[in-house]
Amino acid sequence: MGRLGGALMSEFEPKIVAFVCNWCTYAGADLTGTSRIKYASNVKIVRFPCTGRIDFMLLLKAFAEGADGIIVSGCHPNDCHYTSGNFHARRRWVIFRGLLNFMGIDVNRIQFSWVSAAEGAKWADVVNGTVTTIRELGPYTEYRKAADYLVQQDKSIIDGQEALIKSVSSL
Amino acid sequence: MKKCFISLAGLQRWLNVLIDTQKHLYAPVNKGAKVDFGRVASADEIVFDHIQTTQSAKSVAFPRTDVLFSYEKEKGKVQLENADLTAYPETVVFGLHPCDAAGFNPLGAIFNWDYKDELYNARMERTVVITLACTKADEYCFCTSVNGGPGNTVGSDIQLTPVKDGFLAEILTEKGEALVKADEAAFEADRGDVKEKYLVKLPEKFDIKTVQEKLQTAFESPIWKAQSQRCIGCGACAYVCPTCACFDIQEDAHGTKGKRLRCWDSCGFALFTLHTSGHNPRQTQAQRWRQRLLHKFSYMPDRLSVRGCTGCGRCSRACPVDMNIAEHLRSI
Amino acid sequence: MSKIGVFICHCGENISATVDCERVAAEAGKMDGVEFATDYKYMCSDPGQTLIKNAIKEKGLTGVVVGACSPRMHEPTFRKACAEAGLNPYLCEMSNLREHCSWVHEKNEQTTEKAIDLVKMLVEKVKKNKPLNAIKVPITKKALVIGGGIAGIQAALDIANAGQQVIMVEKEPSIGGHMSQLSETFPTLDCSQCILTPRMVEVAQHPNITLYTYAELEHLDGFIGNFKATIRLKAKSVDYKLCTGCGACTTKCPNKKIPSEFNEGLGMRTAIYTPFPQAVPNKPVIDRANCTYYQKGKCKVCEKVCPTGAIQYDLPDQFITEDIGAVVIATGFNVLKTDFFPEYGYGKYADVLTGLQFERLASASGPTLGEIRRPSDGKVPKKIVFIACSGSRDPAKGIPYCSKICCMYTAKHAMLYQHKVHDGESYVFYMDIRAGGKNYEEFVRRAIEDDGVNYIRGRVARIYEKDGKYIVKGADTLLGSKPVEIEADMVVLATAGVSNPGAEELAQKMHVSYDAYKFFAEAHPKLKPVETNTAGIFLCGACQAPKDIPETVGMASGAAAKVIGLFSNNELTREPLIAVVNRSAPPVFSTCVGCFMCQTACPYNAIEREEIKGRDGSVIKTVAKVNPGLCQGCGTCVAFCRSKAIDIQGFSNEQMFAEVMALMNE
Amino acid sequence: MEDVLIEKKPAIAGNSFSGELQKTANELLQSGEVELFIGYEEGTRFPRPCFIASTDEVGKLIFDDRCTGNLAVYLTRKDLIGDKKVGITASYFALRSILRLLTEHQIQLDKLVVLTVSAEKEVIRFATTDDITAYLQTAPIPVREDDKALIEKLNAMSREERWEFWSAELSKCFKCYACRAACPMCYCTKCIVEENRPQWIQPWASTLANIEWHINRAMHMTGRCADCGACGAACPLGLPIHLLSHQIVQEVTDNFALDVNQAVSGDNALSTFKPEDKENFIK
Amino acid sequence: MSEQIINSPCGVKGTIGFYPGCSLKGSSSEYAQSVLAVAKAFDIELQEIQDWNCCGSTAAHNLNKELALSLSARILALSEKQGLTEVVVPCAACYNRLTVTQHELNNDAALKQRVCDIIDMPIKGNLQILNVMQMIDKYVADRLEEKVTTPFGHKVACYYGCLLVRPHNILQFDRLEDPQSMDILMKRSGAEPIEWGFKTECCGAGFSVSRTDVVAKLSGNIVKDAADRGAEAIIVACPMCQSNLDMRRPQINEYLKQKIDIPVIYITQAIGLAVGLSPKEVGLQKHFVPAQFA
Repeated sequence: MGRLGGALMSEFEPKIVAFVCNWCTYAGADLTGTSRIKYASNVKIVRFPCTGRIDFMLLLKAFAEGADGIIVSGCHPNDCHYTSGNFHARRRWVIFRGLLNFMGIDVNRIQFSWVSAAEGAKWADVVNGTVTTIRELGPYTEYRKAADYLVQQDKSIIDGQEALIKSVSSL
Repeated sequence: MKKCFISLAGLQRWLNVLIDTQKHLYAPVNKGAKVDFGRVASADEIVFDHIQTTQSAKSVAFPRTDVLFSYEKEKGKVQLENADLTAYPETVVFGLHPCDAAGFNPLGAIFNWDYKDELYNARMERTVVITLACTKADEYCFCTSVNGGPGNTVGSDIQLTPVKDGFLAEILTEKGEALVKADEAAFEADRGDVKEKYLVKLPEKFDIKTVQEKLQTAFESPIWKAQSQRCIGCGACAYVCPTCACFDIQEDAHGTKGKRLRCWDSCGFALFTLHTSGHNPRQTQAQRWRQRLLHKFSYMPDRLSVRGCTGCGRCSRACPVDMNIAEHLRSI
Repeated sequence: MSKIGVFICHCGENISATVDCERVAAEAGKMDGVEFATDYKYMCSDPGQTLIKNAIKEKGLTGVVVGACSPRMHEPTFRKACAEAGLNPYLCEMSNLREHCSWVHEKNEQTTEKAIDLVKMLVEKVKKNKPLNAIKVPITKKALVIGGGIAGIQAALDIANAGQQVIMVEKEPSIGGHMSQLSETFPTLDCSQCILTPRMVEVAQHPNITLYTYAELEHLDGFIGNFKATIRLKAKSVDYKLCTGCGACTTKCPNKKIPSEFNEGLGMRTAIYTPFPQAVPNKPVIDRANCTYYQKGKCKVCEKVCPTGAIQYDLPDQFITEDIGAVVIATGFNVLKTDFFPEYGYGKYADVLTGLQFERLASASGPTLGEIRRPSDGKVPKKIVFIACSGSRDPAKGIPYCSKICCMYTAKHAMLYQHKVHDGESYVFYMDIRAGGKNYEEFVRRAIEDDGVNYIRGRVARIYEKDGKYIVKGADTLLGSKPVEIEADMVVLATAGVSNPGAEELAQKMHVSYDAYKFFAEAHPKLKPVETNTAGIFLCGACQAPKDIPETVGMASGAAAKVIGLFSNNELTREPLIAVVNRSAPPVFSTCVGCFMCQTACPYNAIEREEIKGRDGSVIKTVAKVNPGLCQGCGTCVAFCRSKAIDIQGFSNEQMFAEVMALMNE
Repeated sequence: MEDVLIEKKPAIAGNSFSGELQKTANELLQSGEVELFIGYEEGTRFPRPCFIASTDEVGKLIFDDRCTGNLAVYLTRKDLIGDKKVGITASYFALRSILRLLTEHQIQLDKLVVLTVSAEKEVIRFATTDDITAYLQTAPIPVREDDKALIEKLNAMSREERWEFWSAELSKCFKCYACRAACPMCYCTKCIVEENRPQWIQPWASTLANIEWHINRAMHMTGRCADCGACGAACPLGLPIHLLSHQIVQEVTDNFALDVNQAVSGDNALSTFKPEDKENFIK
Repeated sequence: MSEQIINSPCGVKGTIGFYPGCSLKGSSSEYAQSVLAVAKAFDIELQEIQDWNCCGSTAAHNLNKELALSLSARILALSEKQGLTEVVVPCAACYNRLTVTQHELNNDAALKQRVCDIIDMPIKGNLQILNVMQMIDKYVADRLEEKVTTPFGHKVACYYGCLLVRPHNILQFDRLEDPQSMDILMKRSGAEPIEWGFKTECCGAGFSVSRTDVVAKLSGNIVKDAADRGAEAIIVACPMCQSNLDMRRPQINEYLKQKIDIPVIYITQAIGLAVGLSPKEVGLQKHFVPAQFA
């Protein structure tokens, strides 16, 4: 536990965002808390009503804004508070993962899971497992590099990027 | 004006010297199946035998995305920082055709007609334009119909014409001369080549005077609707055009920090003129098509005394539905 | 410009033991748009709440973030406090610093940093929050009860006795359901008809109950408090206004050989019939499929004998539409027929019966007037075998569940048999005896000990007929799986309770969910047993799962209480955290393009079509519209909408976006 | 060397079977059954869309192998069509788009005469969506060989190489939205890229901003894409962006056991589900 | 490679495979004889699987699952190699083993791979495996009644045994209890099938040798019920059942303390007689309990 809490300074500390549904995984993470199960502090949870609500663009935004890994978690199949939001979400992720993989975006950085309100320990496992995976993969600079048009190395005139780099020095 | 001869090997040597002296050299290079401008690291990357690059060279002075200023907020106080114009690189753009060089004229007029656009001007000041006169053309080219031509030198600092065993070089401006000095030895004495002999013969496709006269009274004409039917309202024509200068202002905000950006826009987009109220003065594609033509061939000549078209034919090549501008102008 | 107040709770030491709360508050104070930030030992305590209320009033806060425990714990508390201070409650958000931070991490710098980030996320979110108002929905105070068995009867009477209007729809010509078919009831052995018929009559005579028999729900639209039900009144061919129920027609009808549904095929009825003598209403209908006149074009005996001219052959089905505020589903169940069991002869043996058929044999009103006789030859069976779990608890047969009532009624059947055939021998093959319930175990013991029923723990592998006897081959697992062979005169299968054939279709009509066995699904197995996932539609009785009479009645009263509770208000108040389709000025009206793909994504059928019309009444555009009564706020449509025309209040695109963007921004 | 030449690529005359089509269009216009006929005419280099409102113009109509542009894109253009009864010569892929537009309530079959010309040079008129579906199931699907080669190349790449490829390709995009304009499915009045509260997609042209746009475009095609390739064909920069929507088609058919024709004619692949859908990637 | 075509009715290589299995080559040769005779009578061309081996019978899978699967899998692989899509398997045990094996392999890719490695042959796993009733149903169909010249005018008890119908979810043949396919065929051949209770009861199977007393009891019950209900013959489609009910008749009679002489014949023998084949042609003389039908 000590290692997770006070990680070695030299070690890369991944930033992880968790997109979770209110009824299962958020409540499950609450249970992790009430059970005082310790896990890595790299993760920050965003609460949604349902996995069906989670827009795929938000995942990409998190990567662009500096996330190295993402967790998406909701109710187990047939347990959705809204009966079928997780089923719709599951289809969305199937397609989304397929597309990202085709484009060379690292789908291993997105961990999907079902964590019920009773699975406090599982939530800790999911977080710790994801932190380990992402730590091995390293920071997702590849994607962020594309996000920052100021340091793009593209040689095309049409970008005019080099000019931009120097034009704004302070940022 | 000074005329010289330069061999291909000499040209490449000279261009490499320019690269070595930290100038940013942009020239036509292969991009997949197409030829387009790109920054080159060595002169042998440059393509010479293309008819037309996909895009014009306008982005050298009017990039598709440009930072106007950056800002930072703290508790209601805002700090602004303008783009650092002095940081723009010394640039050489090579291998553009006369129609592209001619495009800087209307472009400059737009960016200076009331407010003097510092960004555009600063970039232009640092840019030397070396054109390649045309020995080939295709069915989309119509520079000769809009007072241009395959050897037109307007907007060029240096113009090269491919001749036997090398190029005829016309050094047209001081900027051009200064550039030659980087490796004067590469240039040889003029061999007396007759430029016109090498240029492509391109017949006029329409009479520009007649067209412009007709446009004066054509605002309510049904022709706009007829012509624009197949137009699908994308911005391809505007984005490849050497003279289109419409832009949009966007904000790249991240929390309390951000940048104000200028990005290309097109009058062909339905949302281009959409008001917040929901009203759109140009509701139909016909109105937007009319705007495009009238702007280039009527409003600009009237107000800025320049025409918004150099006959490069890019818009027609780029159009997914073959909106051939020369054909449309002829049919007015 | 936002003026956000941030309130960091120590939660005693629950948070402050690992998180530097003062620092979190100090950092929050520096955040853009934060007007006021502080920390306090117990924010949820009275002084803590007062602190928030005062800050709202004094600083003119436009939003509040409370960094404390889980919002699932105290969000209502703090929202209420904000409301009391005059701030719209939906402008208050909670940042979970306890369950998601202090309790799960060590005390160190990172944990405090995380707490600051968590607060920042919610600060950014709350800046985009909009004041929301609870949704009020009017309520039509009239309930629709579907099914006239004991469940429906109980629910209808309870609702009606509370002074509310009830419409009862029963598909058979009489109410009463399966309970009216039963002979005696366990564990008291009192006569089923005797306790049921008074209640049936009460339904018929109750001023608040409108009874439609021989009727089915055709269509249900709308939402809680505001349903519209279309009911098909099947043509009875008898004008009930004129019919006196004298019975002349049923006695004279020449077509007397139709298997009686009420008697489970063991007796016969006529083509014009009342299902049983105590039927309510006690007036006949013509079974057109079996009536000579309808089939062959002549007969009309009933018309000739009817003294009041009530027979009307040309009456068509009628449709009526009723405004309804709530629905109680009480459609009951059915039992498997004997032909489901290949090993027991695929239904070809006349004296292998279902439990329900045995009820009719044992019933005084049944085809044998209560004497146990073999349907094949009318002889009294001297040896009888009862097989419990016929189909139930048998995954191979597709019915893994326990039908719950069979153990008890099998004991009852055996007991009734022993009481009626004194020299008879009875055997019960069983897997386990499940006799949980008041006086239930005692009842089974009585059957075994007092009435001498032979209980054999084992399964019956096969029944075949030989010389007029049924050879029942099984095993006695308590005697080392010794093969047992009994030459029985009659076999009664306690066949599994299953859903009614039309249950799936009905569920789809009402948009309520159902389980793998087509039983209606309750909203929550523990805490919402009488609700469905569709607000305003309730469940009771065996349509949810097989259950016995007391449980059914209890559940029916529960459903009735829910309906009465709903009807106790004139309006329904709902959380406004629902989806909304945007509207804007003409000519766009809405960025919704009307593809209506969201309709298929919505689990609640909450998305309707709205025609936007010009002044001349012509339709300009058809766009989606969310019915606030039906929407439960899952937001699946929001993530699905390509043009972002639909958004969800409280978790809006802007809010979620701001939260994510803040999360990574240093 | 001295010869100056104007390069004009000759129009390659494909298998032209226009005569029958012109006859049919003529009849439709004459009888008043349609008021506007959407088809192809010869263009500068390739056939281009044309709109015929009177019988005088039907002689322009052609239909051959080169007519690959998806004309269904015009069916949602209210300024063009209004309340008119419209006839259309639909290519194989345009038929799929028409099915989808019908499913999405954007067009009505009673105001539309859908024609195609089969490989046997027959003009086929479709009366019902079932007819269209039946035709799609039996008619040969036009193949694009060069796409196949590129897809194979991409699939053989490592993840990193694919990223290099796509980020380099998409960095060129200047967001003229020709891909959107050419797509029959992109009929939104306000595209998500124009949505700025919140700013889902960075509206300027730069690598990530372009990637975001193309991911959205592809995702929004899920279960709707006719796989016609019009987006890629429209791109003035020649970026292979149609492979992204093609990949989506692939994902839908692979994962949800829907063939493309089923997918376009039914409820959306993302707004429906099966409880047994695959989830081997979910922990 | 020489083609081994045994008894191909028309002398032409058929497209339907034929797996006789060990019994039909030995103790139950009359079953093979009658199957081929009936096939010939209806112009069904059967092609024997080349180089076939034992299916593993009822014994192998009790000892070693992989061995049992591999034995049957080899037969499947050989059939596929021979280009067959259908195989007729008259023996109920063989039919059961081949079908179960194909099912198990198709439902477990890893297992399939392992077994393919063992037999060193690939398996596609889409072979149609037919028992005799299925073969007649599929290839004779309505021609049966047309061909019946001497209706088999006897009361018969159709006995299916265990292996033809179980496990039902895999074999998917007929009804699990009280199957009908033999009864229907016999009825169409002019016989009168009786209703009885022992259609799928166990005959004692492999206890034939080791526990003859058990066989005597189990088979005895079967024979007795058939006889009690007036059957004049027991119709079977399994060599094991046949031999237990027939060969063990002395022990059965001893157990029953009653002499029952009801014959036990294969369904193909009965049908063969009905379509005018001689008793010799269907090997009717080979049974222990004499089978003579006037």
